[in-house]
Amino acid sequence: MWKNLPLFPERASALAWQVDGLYFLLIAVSAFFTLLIFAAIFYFAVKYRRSVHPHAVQIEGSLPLELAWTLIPLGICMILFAWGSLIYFQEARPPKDAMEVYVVAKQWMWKFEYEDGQRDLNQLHVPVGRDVKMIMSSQDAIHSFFVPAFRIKADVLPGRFTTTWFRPTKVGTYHLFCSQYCGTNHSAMIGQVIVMDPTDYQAWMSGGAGGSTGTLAANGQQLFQQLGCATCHRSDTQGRGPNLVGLSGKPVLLDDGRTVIADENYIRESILNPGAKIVSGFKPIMPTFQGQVSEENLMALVAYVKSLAQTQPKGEAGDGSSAPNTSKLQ
Amino acid sequence: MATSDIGDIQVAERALQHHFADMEQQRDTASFGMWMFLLTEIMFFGGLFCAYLVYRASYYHAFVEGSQKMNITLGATNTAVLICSSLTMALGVRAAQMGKPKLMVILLLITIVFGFGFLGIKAVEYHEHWVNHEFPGPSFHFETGDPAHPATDPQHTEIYFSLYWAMTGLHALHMVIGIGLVAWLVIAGLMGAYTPHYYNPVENVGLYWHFVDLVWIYLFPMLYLISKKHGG
Amino acid sequence: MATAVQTVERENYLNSNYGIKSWLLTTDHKRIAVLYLISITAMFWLGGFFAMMIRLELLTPAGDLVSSDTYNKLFTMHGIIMVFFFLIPAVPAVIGNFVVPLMVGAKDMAFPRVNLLSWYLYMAGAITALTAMVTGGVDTGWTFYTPFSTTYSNTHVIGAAIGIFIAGFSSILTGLNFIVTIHRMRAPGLTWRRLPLFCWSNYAAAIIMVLGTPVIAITLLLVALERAFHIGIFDPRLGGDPILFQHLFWFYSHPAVYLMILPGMGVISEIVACFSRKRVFGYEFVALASIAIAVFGFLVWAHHMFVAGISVYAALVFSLLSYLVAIPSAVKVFNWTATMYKGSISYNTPMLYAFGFIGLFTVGGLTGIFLASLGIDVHVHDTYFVIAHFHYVMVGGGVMAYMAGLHFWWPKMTGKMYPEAWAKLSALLVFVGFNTTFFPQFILGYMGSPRRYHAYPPEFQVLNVLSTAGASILAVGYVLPMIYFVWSLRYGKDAGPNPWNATGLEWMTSSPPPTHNFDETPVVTWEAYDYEHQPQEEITVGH
Amino acid sequence: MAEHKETGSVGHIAPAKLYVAIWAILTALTLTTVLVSLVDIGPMNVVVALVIATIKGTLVVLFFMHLRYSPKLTMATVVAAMFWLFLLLSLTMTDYLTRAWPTYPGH
Ligand code: HEA
Ligand code: HEA
Ligand code: HEC
Ligand code: CUA
Ligand SMILES: [Cu+2]
Repeated sequence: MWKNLPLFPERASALAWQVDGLYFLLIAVSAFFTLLIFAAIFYFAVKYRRSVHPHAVQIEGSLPLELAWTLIPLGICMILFAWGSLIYFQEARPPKDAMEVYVVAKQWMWKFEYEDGQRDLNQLHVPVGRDVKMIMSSQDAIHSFFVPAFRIKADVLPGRFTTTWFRPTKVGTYHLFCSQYCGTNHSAMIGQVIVMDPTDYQAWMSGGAGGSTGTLAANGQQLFQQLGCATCHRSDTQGRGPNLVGLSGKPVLLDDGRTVIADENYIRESILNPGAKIVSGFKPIMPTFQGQVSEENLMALVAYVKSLAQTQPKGEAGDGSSAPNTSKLQ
Repeated sequence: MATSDIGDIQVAERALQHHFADMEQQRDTASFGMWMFLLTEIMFFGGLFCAYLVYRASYYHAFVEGSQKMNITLGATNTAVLICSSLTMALGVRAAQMGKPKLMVILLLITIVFGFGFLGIKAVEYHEHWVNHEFPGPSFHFETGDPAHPATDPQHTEIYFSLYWAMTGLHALHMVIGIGLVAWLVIAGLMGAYTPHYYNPVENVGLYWHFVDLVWIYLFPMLYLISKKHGG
Repeated sequence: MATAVQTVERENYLNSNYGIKSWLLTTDHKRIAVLYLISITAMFWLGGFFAMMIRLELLTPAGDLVSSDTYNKLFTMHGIIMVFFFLIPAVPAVIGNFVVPLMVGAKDMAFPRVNLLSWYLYMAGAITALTAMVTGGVDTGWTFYTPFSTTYSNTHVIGAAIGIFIAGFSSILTGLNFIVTIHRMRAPGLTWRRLPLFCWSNYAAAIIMVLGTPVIAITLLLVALERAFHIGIFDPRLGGDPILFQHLFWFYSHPAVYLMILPGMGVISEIVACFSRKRVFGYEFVALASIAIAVFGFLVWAHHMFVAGISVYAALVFSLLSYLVAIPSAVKVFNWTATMYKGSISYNTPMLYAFGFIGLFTVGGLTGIFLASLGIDVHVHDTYFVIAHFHYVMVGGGVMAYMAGLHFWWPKMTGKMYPEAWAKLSALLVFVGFNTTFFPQFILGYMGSPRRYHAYPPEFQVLNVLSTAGASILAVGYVLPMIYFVWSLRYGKDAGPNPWNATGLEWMTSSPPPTHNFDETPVVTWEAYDYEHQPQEEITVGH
Repeated sequence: MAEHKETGSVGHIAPAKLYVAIWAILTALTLTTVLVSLVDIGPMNVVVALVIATIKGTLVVLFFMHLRYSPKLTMATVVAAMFWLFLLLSLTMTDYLTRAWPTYPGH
């Protein structure tokens, strides 16, 4: 019977311990206050019951007490707030050299695309010990990427990218849930995260699982030519548009004086809504590609533009080699 | 509390509802209730203002392009019409306070005329937008005004027009209701329902009317006067 | 006990007039309260029925009892009915409507006809929403998230949205009436500092009704327009932002959760004072805490959106503010507990429910603290942990308080006592059933069991079975009062004007009160909860 | 009744001349705002337009709607409305305005 009754989720990511730690603290705080209140009520209710204590003693209140039970919970709350926020910041901050997986969510399935061009449906394969960053968007309603064993969750939105990341620490197969209600088969929009030994992972990768068609960035490069991006964005300074080499991750100065970081969402927005943020020194002439590129193609384009940030752009080399930092396993 | 002894006391007493102690309590209560109601109205429009703010910040250029389809002359005229109607309304309330029911009725009738004037001009504008396919939905069509600025997405201008129609439409609906209320005052006024001791309904409808004017005072610059310079 | 023999039946609001018309056209706040009582009870049963269907489906991991579409409609309708048509109006529109004018010593609400209009709007909204449900249902969840609700759902979203829109105006007008009544209709001498805490908390709730409800009204209207005309305000394909909908929705719906709990907290203050025979400890702090909750409650809405893709910095701000709003609730809990210190406590049913409320609200509130913590919420958002949290506050808090208030003021409303022993039994059943139903859900939630799932992985089954079993006990606990309340109308003992020997103006008139409430306008010269000067001997019931 | 001191709070009768004067100012301001919008003064356009609208609104509320002569409670209602509208707008914008902020320095 107890085998069928697990009471605590598995812990399979670097972050899980931190979340659980805060959780235990919260349980302790809650247990303390709950017991305090329960005990006090029980004690008063028995001690001062009408039959033994027929005449109430009128007590108006007490400022010191009011202050105490305002300030003490407040103090506790601030500690909880600080700790919770620290964890959240870690979750919101993917490490720079993380391996990237692009995710398209749609009713009611998960599509994964790895940097090397593999594709997978409802199954995410990742090597143990490696930082993995998910770059996600939805084709229809809002979905949510939830892996309890990793203690992470992020909504997957239509019309823009959201990201999350994790570092699996334990080989195994874990639940992947869609946790944002998305219609009829919301509860069937589940999958698995398969955490593998690095060697198994390599084997799986080269096994051509899912049918690879060149790396994502290489696909993106093709699109870049087809869609005519290359007419304006050239790898010198002569183009009508800015040179995209080295763009990803760098701050960009806009013509209204603001500076933004060129992350996935910025690149995405530059393609779909180029008028929103105009690069300083350029004219707003780039046409919008809204409605002309599918979610998958968009991801390929973004992956390509991002790959240009490497000194030796992968896409241009066209070698389709796996990510450059596979060796950096922790 | 002693009620005053002036002549119209009977009308006043008939109007006093059973659960109030006196006319003064009733009047204060009615007025406070009306202000509370206007407060909810502000939050009601507030949701739209919020959407407007968010999208204007994101799609400024598209909003500029949309706003250039507005007929500023008609918009400004309408603003003036509403201000005039507010004046006659205020004077109408004043007439009621001073016990001049005939004057009140005349002023309220003028207010109604202004109200219809506003709606008429608005209808002309709506018609113009309608034939130009500037109504959100499948039939929406919008050419970016400046070929040198293809970056603005007509779809975002559609959002502008959605907000335009939603906000002005809701405002126009309030105008229609307002005209109905004023008409009711006119009829009741002709039947001598209001005296200097009892004119809460006039006061409250007045408040409502001015509030509708107030909303327009903001809508006008927000929707019509975003920027004349192309591409801001 | 038998002293309260009434020889001649006094005229009261119930027997002053008979006939359907005298009820449907009444402007008497007491009769309107009764109208609400009947309609809201019906809604609770309907919502409860849907809840039982949910629980039955979840008995097994496979989705075998109903189809997934049906299940989705079930929890949507359960949520919509329970929130908009049961709990939001429950305490204010039934109990508040009945007692607030009595408590302030007024003959009626400030706007009696508006009060009746509120009820009609409520009915119109309820019927519209129910029609949408009967003719096909809605499957968006009570939260109506876009773009699912605007584009992908092909159920009767517009009908449900319009229903809530209409009921929203009922809520707005009720709130407006409370605020104006409490400001303008108080009896001579009844200063703010002498006002019963139930009035304070209804006042605070009314602030939320008046300021928040219009925003949800316009938001749902936009959803309806979007579905009807594809105007694109929330449509990502046009560049609209689905998260904007969430902002506007929660701007109302977070304060709305306090709207559901605040009046209940007022009930608890009255009851704890009465059955401890003491002035509420720290009266001013409890009163101000209500206002603080209402105001701060407006500053925390995005804590429902921590993983929705909002800015990390905004999330920080909202998390911090969520902690702040917990403090006034803590102040209340501590003050109620302190009120019992050196009191003279009796265990009548209302008090039992009050005990239950304080305990369960504490658990529910403290788990709210878990959710307000960013790091934890990422994991438990949209899992059964959240379900458990809000059932603890809404059922363990809100419904408990409603039941407490109903038992407390039942003698005033009907002039009859309910059977105490049965009532205690049902209170016990509710407490046990409730915890069995919802405590396992905390564990489920932390395990990662997502909400709104029609089928779930088999390892979650044992806890789900436990939960369903608890729900059955809970159902019995709720059916019993229904039976004995009706029974008491005929066979109950006469209550007399003040069966609890409580302070408060509502107890100074006969039960049931006459149509005009008081024979002469009372003049108040004493503080609220003046139990010191309330004679002890007159207690007629209880022990 | 607790708050019944301000006798004649609603009953104040303002001179007709005042109303006409307000009307004249409002009309003039409408003209001004249109004219200003025709010149390009960059971001100041919005500011000017909103300032003018706010002046106009204030005049309407204070005089046409008699707020100046109304009880404090009424003023509190107006202030509350403004304040809550501000909350709605500003807290929503905390999200939109900081979305593009980097999550840590030197990204
Ligand atoms: C009556 C209704 C009610 C009430 C009163 C509350 C009260 C609180 N709620 Fe809850 N909540 C809901 C109803 C309610 N909630 C609903 C319906 C949802 C989900 C909606 C949906 O998604 O469908 C929800 C969801 C919800 C979330 C979002 C979860 C998610 O979706 O990821 C959060 C996050 O912060 C939250 C927080 C809080 C907090 C901090 C309080 C605080 O006000 C609690 C304060 C009370 C206490 C803290 C207890 C008493 C204090 C003490 C005994 C002293 C000791 C205290 C300390 C040391 C702090 N709630
Ligand atoms: C006031 C609010 C309120 C109340 C009182 C309740 C009461 C109950 N709720 Fe509900 N609940 C919500 C508000 C509320 N709920 C909301 C807002 C949601 C989210 C919806 C969404 O996701 O959109 C939700 C969701 C929700 C779920 C999650 C569904 C899912 O996510 O998949 C569950 C599952 O257990 C549940 C169970 C219950 C139970 C067992 C009760 C019990 O307390 C009910 C007990 C009452 C009765 C049983 C009625 C009286 C008895 C009878 C009529 C007897 C005859 C009937 C039978 C025995 C069949 N509720
Ligand atoms: C008509 C010329 C033109 C075409 C075609 C074009 N662009 Fe651009 N692009 C520009 C200009 C000009 C800018 C700078 C102004 C701006 O931000 O809009 C720009 C900016 C960008 C930026 C932001 C660069 C930075 O430095 O911040 C990205 C990314 C981008 N384009 C990608 C693309 C992609 C991908 C395509 C093809 C799908 C494309 N562009 C097609 C002209 C063009
Ligand atoms: Cu996808 Cu839920
Ligand atoms: Cu909340």
